[in-house]
Amino acid sequence: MTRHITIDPITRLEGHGKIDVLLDDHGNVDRAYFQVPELRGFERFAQGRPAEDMPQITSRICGVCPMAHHMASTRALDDLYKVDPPPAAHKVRELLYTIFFVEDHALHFFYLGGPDFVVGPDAPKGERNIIGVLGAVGIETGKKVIGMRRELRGLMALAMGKAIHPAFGLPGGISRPIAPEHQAAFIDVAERAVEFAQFSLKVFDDVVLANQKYVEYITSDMYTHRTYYMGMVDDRKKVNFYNGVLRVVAPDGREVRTFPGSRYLDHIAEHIEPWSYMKFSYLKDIGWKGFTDGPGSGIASVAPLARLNAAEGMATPLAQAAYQRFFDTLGGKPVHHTLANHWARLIELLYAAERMRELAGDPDIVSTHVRELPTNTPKEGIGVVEAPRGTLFHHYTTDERGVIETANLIVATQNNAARIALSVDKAARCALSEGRVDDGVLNLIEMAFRAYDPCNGCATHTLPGTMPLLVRVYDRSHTLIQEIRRDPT
Amino acid sequence: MPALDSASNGTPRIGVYVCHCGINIAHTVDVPACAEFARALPHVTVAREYKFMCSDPGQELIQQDLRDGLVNRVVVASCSPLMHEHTFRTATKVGGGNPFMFQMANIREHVSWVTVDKGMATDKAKSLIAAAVARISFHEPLERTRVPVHPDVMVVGGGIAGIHAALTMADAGKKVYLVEREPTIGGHMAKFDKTFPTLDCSACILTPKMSAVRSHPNITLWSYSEVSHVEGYVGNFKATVKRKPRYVKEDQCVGCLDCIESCVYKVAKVPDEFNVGLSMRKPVYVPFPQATPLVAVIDPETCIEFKSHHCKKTCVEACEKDAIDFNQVEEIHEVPVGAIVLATGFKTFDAKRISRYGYGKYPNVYTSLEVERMVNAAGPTGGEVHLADGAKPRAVGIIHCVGSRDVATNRYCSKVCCMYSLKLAHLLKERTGAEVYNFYIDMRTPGKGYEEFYDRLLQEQVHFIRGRVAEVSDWAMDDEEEGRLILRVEDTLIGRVRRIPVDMVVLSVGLEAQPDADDVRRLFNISCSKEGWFLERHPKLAPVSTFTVGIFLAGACQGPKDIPESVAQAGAAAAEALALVDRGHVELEPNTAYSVEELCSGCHVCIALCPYSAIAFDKTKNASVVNGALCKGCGTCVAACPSGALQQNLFRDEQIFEEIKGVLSYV
Amino acid sequence: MSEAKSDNKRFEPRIVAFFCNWCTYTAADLAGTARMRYAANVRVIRLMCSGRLDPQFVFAALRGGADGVLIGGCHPGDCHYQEGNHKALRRFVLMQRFLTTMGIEPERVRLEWIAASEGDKVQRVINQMTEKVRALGPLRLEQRMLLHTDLPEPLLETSLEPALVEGGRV
Amino acid sequence: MSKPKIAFYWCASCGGCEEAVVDLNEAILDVLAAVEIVFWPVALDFKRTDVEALPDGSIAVSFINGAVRSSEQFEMAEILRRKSQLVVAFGSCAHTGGVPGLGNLYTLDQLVTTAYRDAPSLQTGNGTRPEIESSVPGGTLTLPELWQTVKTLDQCVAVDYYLPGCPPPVQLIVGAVQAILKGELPERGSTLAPDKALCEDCPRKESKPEKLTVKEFHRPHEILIDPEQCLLAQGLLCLGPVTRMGCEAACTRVNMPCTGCMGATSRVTDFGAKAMSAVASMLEATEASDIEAQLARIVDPAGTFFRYSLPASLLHRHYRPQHPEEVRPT
Repeated sequence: MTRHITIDPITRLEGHGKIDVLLDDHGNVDRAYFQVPELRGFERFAQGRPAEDMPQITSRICGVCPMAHHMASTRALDDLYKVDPPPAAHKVRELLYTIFFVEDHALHFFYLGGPDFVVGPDAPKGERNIIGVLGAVGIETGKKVIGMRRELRGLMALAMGKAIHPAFGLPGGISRPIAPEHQAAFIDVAERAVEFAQFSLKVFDDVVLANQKYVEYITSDMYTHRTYYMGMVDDRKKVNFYNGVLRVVAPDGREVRTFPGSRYLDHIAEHIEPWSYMKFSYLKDIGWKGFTDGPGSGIASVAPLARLNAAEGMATPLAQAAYQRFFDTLGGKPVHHTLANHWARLIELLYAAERMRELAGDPDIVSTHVRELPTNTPKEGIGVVEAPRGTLFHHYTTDERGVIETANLIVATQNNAARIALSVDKAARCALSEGRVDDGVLNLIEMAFRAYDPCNGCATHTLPGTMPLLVRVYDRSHTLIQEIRRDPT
Repeated sequence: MPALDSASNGTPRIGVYVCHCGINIAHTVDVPACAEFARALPHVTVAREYKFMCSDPGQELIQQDLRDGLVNRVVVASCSPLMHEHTFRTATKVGGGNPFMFQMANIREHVSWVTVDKGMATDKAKSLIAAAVARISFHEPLERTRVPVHPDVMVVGGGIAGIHAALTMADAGKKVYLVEREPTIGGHMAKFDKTFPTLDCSACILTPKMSAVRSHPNITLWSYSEVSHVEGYVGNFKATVKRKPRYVKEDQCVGCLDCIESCVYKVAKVPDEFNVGLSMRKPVYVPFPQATPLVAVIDPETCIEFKSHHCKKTCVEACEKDAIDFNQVEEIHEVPVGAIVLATGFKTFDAKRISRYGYGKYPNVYTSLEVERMVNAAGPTGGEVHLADGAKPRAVGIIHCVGSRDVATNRYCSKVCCMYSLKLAHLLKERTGAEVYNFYIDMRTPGKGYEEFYDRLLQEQVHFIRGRVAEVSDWAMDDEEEGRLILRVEDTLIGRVRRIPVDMVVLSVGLEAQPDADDVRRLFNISCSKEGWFLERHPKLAPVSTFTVGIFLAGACQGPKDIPESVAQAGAAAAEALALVDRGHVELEPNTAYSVEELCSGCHVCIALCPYSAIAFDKTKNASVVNGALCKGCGTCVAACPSGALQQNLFRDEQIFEEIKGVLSYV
Repeated sequence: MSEAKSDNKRFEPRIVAFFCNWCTYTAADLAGTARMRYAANVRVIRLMCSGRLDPQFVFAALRGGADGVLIGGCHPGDCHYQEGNHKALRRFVLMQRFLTTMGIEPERVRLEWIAASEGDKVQRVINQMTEKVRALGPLRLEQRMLLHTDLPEPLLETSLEPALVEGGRV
Repeated sequence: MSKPKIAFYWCASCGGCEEAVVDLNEAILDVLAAVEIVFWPVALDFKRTDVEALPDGSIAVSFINGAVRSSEQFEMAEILRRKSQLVVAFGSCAHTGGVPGLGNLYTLDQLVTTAYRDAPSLQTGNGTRPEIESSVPGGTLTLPELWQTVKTLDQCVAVDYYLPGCPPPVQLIVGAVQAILKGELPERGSTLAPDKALCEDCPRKESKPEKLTVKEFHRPHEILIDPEQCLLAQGLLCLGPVTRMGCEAACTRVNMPCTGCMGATSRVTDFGAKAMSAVASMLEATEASDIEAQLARIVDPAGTFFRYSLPASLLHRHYRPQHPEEVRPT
């Protein structure tokens, strides 16, 4: 008999996702589908808006990573007006961007992804949340996490007006320099951010790596895919979030291409499935070969694990050491284990903190020369940055007044969408058999999903929302024979 | 602000009173149906219909309902608020209500008079009633603010109308500023010889009034002056007057005219404006012997001293009073006045505009005004009427309606031409014995003794030919016509075209608004009719008032008038102005803007918008504040106020929103 | 029952007018005194000055069921309050650009300078506008907002765009 | 007595409002101590069934963020309305439609076409689009139906209070929660923020000229912006005068014009209409041609004045022109 399982939504995830699992007559998984159910159409209603408003408009695509969109958009404006911001402006932007990374990666580890490990995948679901984490790591640690986040976001608000939906990016620079009297605060917080990053890595060591069962999860085939990996690297091929070229490595780890973001259309294409509003990115020249991995498939992955795989190392000492240990532990590059993303994320957290410390101390940070006025007539601009969840592209064309005519946005989770779909399908196949369905099993599938920290809010520029998680098992005559509810989370 | 209610006025009890206005409304609007409709509207406790709401019994209906406590808000559906709003507000007040708990629905001017279809007219009337009812629930009691009125008044224009108005008010003990742009007062009337129909001498009746003005202790006469700016509002205008330099000290000159005698110009070479160019004057001159003030003027355009600075200045030597002052400069006077009477008069039609009558082409074609001067004993010819070559005319043709009743020039009738043409016909015949032909379209002689005058002319054997003259030419067809002017005309009484040879043609030019009437109108912030005449507040009921309270109209600036009418209207204007300033105060409409200070963020958007600088930012209150006395209630600042902190009495946002809902609540 | 109403094929537009007290409202009175006949579709709301006109009033009228809005003020230079009409013009120009963006035909919202003496212009403008709006057809803003999910997209729209069937959802 | 029950829910939002709640930081621990959260999808695993099981009106307050664009969101909003004594519209999207509300400038079909047909990164020739129902081997997959236009929360269910902002400022959230706990709420329908415009709070207020007029409009990228002077006085389109205060002038503090996310004060019906009225009034030009020229420098009235409030505007959405032949009697 045929069964149709719907897992909706996947919990503790920014934005809304939905999984449909089709079982064959024996109750084994025929195919699991990862769906994103909504659309907002930013690309369309961007049309007619003045380009300089895009950093603030597109940040509304996602309130979790507004900074990533704000920054990609601002970079696109630099390119649109062909104006190069003063060095100080670049540094301030990168400083705030690294602060955002520290804050965002921490949020995921402690609030969203973390619970799977810190509290445990098969812990009672009522505890698999931030409060559970606080329970596990102790309220003091919890306060430390919260306090760190508060300070980081305080600095963002100080420099950008608001941490959520900032207002400071302009073509050719930023709206206001950092006041000299504030630099001390940046330096001070940066110092503690580095400690905090190391502390987080230690939590991961103690709670996850020290636990053989978790390590098996991480390395198990259930959570493994051999795909291409893409990430931004600086001129020394080290991971960079704000500025650099895109590097792609093959499943066997060799570099297959390196290109500037402005050439993305030559290398990246999108595929549409009728059953999801999410578009699936893939490597253009290899082409779309369906939901399958390996060197023959154009599916490429982004986000922390992909960035580490795609780079030759980290640009800061402590992060570089952690980077080494990561690959040594997991058997060399590239690492194909999806759950390793959690660890990779913490290594990036450390890098971001260290980079933040470098920039915070830089005298240029308080320079008042933070803007070049655009003089060229705008026509087309492309901006690319690494968002916490992967590579993010903003591409605008405008009329001579700088009013948007077309906008194309490819966001991190879209670049990961195909591999996420693979992971979900595989996890479902392994987790479900003979139609045995329970909450623990469902969470195993969700873990495959959460590891990417996917933000579907971004992915389809969708309106995140939730629907009840409902698992219904029907017989041929479509009469319900089994139902498991789990309501919106 | 109270939304629905204010302490003094419990929940709304609305009385709706629909007026038939005789049949003016009732013949197209189903009045009973409107009352029925109104009765069903929310908060309406009384809905009545009545033949004439503005009549006493009509107003009594309202007052009684108010007294009986049946209603506390009043809606009258009748004519335009510009017509009777005041009437009904007063009625509401008399009935014990607040005059501003009243709203009017204009179902006459805006409905019954402009709509053909009864059904649609009724629907429209209902929606206007619905709007008034919807809005009035949001009215609150208001008080008119009283501001003191400045007792002094100003009259602009020193023609007979201005003179009469000035004298009337001065005699009433008011200080009057009389401003005249010419060097002398007197206007057109001073140019006339006789006046119709009595044929008494113009000068004889005018000059006493002119000297009365000159000598009146309450009148400040500013001749050769113009009003350049007016600001303020009813009771409190501030008028700026520019006094052009006449280069003769007014207080020194005794009018001996020695300066003119002794002018280096032995003969006059400058065309004389007063004699409409029929004679010459010198650079230093007085317009005419009875000029008031009798003070010489030097015309810098033609005076040698001004041109070359090398004049012997014989005039200066001649003047014992040392009155002549070549360095005189323009003076500016700024005076506060409570009311202003405009009596700026008219201009005559430019006969050149109708080329077929040959004015300016044939020397013996004259305008009526030129002939007025010619027949005037004090005129350029000493009352002698002769042709360009000095000969006496044997026949004269007077063409009526030149520049009047003519789609090509002015559609309107200039009203005075028929009568003055008769007068000129009489005078010409008297002075020359010539045959006089009047060419008219219709003879219009209503008025006391006018028709009789017409009869008299008929008996005097003056010829009357009904028909508009086609052309005046010197193209002779026979010896009789040789060397004369031939008028070709269709005599519509006998129905054939005639050629009438004459020696002199008089063009009875019509009256037109002053060329600068439009500037003057803006200066005093009033309106003009299509033809350019100043617009009265109401053609019948407020003929000397304007839409700007405190500005009144006298004489021909409001439309063509003869002397008796101008004088009568001047008296009326004077009376209205006196009534205003004598009261000592005016009550201002309360429809002013106000600031809800606790809502104002101090954005300063409103301040620059106010044309009257009525808004200022008050640092202590930390809000923009409106000065109610300066605010004239345009509401521009209210529309602009970005946080809705500014509102306008009687035009608050919610009141207008309700009115919008109302007009859209179609039946 | 009027002829116009009995003829149910004919669409009678609803037009709300905002006239300034000193020029246009007076002109409308003059048109009345002169018994000039014109279309009954326009309902006049009196403001002291066109400068009082807040674009909110125009939107409220359209939202409330008006098919058109007519604004009347004094000719430039004639404003009883010096330059209220300039301010009205500035607001009007900006508002028109927005309305166009919103797909509302510019002919539906009209600004006219009408002097106190121009009763005939009141007649002409109102007749013209009534015909123009009649030709454009009903606006029916409220119905086309689909504020209530069960409200079907008006036929008017589906006839333009197939995508809009089924209770305003795709 | 038991703690008051609180629910948080997101309809069509970007997640920023959720982050804003997380930004309460330590304070959230106090809130957690004072109330019982019965529902908060993004952070806690409580269930819809739990909510449905509650008696009607048993939730003290539901904070709902995000606009409404699908029937699912509408359903959930209705359930929470039924279960709650108070519903608070949380953030710009629930309050006035928010940035996604700009979608109302286009039809849903246009939004879809642009994303799934016109994007340059799509491989050509593939006519595939997301479908409400699509059959795949072994079954049928469904996607939710989207509404034609973005709705504000109060266009779908009755709303008791509004917490404005994109996202709502933390201090206002704290204030609201405290007001609720102390039972010191203002009149129903109120917006839980000061009822004055932003200028009141703006550090540049003192720099305003007595008579504030604009000779020429500028866009932020066109000029070097003086960090002290009133932005309007510099010709920048700052909407502070129209916008409700409460954000502590976040944007003008960093030298950028206010874009109006807090919405209007209680006396204004249509934010954008009022904004246009104020801005146009400030212009110095009096000649028609100058007026046109200056206003042409405001390149995008819709996006500028209705950035966050198009669905709440009296006009709500884009209307395609009608054609005479479509006219039928009303």
